[in-house]
Amino acid sequence: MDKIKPAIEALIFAADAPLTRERIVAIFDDVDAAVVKNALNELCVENTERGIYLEEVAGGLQFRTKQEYAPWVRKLRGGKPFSFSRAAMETTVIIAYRQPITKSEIDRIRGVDSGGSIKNLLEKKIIRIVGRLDEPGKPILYGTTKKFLEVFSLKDISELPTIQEMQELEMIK
Amino acid sequence: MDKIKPAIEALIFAADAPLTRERIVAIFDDVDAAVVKNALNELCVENTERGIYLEEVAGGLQFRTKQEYAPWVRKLRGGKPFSFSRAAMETTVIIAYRQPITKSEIDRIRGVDSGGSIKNLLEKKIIRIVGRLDEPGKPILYGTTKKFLEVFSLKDISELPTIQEMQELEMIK
Amino acid sequence: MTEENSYSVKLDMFEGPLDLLFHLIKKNQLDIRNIPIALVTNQYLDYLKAMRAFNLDVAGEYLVLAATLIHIKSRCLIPPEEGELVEDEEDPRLELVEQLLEYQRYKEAAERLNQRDILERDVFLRGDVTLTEVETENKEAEFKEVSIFELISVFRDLLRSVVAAEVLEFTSERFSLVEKVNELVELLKVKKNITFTDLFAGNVTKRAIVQTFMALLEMIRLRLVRVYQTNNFGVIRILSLVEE
Repeated sequence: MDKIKPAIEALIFAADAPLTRERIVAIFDDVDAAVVKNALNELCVENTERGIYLEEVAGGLQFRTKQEYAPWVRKLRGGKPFSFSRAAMETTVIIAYRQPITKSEIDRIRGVDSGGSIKNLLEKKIIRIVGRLDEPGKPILYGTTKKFLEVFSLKDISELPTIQEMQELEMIK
Repeated sequence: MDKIKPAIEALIFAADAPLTRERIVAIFDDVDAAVVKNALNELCVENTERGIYLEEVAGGLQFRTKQEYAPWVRKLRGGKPFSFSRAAMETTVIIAYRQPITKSEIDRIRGVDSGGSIKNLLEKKIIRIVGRLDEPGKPILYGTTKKFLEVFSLKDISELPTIQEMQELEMIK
Repeated sequence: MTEENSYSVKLDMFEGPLDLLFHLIKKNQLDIRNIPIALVTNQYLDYLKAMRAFNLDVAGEYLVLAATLIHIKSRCLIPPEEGELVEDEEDPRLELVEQLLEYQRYKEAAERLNQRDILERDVFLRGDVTLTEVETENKEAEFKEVSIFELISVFRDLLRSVVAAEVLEFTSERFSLVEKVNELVELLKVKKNITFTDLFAGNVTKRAIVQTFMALLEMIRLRLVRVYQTNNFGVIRILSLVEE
């Protein structure tokens, strides 16, 4: 098939969630996997004059509107843009770096009760309950979700700078 | 703004339903309407080497995957696409032309019970309940939906051929 | 202006006592690792006083940190006793400093995260995708595209039956009426009730107004809507009678 690139685009466009490379390769089972992979790589780096671009996110590929057109899209969508309070943002980041983590540990780091933020983030599906600690009271452990990666445009959790990198940055200051 | 075309693309992509030209013009209120309209016309006729194209549907514009890539998209979605049975098709046609219409009227025209088809079409959101007739038993009235227009690639309901056009078409065949 | 007004802060400006402490450190351009504890403690307490003056509930956490600060301050003030090894004496600020440094790291990380392209703020997905439903929801049935010719052929067959020919009478006027009715049904689905004036707000041509009015009459006939007025010269409202 010579039209592999537009076919892949159609596929990614039609998917409701980021599509993994493996899945794409599997769907084109009549095409040489190397050809599909190569086309995928090319599509990822192509810089087109279109309003949308291909983002590598949450382990897959997804079309998104380019950031520069956000003002108009926001106008179209109406309402307030998706926004996190500072408390929610701090709680998210602590969970992202320290998962699995209990509420009392989050509270300790922030020096304030984080119950409201945790509830909010659970509702938004940014975080989820990943288990319970084997301790008296069996406290709940929280972790981030795939949606967290999607919302913050992260390929995977390792794309976050490590604590070490953060400490190094701190030293430079 | 010189990047009006990609901006329009971003808008259409991000809209949750086909976007009307008027709406697009209204959103770019800082751009000359003629410029927007011109860009829209250009976008509609552009034939790109992409997997998706701009379709004028249900009174607005919408990106769709090109028909030639349907086999792979279907493979992605899994399962067979919903296809209209003869009964469902007849029921749809009658509702489209005669809306708002009651079940007993549909049954009368088709000469058979249409209960199954109606249920099916309601589930698929091709038709919907628009109200009730003020008669004994308050029979339910059905009408077509926006989804109906989308599935049949109609700009609006008036694009359905009239009886005269239909007879002319019959003559040709 | 009273002294309190210079601390005219809303409590919710701060994410908690640590955040307030941070604010003070930044404001005074202090080094976290070497905080002049007396200065910071005094300013911190002033803030709490100001908050109370504004009748703001000062949460327990703020008071806990106040107590900690006072405790550290008192320990710093006590001179080391004679004969004690000064080098072994732990800096009473150490624990707080560590906590502040840890908190600072996450604060900065949060700031960086906030600068990324955030979905629904900076970048957007295909509009008919609802992100929250991606993982769990069963997908709606997919449709095979149907061409208008298939529709026509079904129609043609229908026309051959005697009854159909008699009932499938329609005109283009009827279509526009149906379209208008559908539009109003859609509108009422969102709004539940609209005023008579609003109903005609979008109509610019005489023809559009007539069409809207005809559609309204049709809807009243079909009992899709009820038109009512709260008093003699009051606003005329159109209420949807359609149940979901």
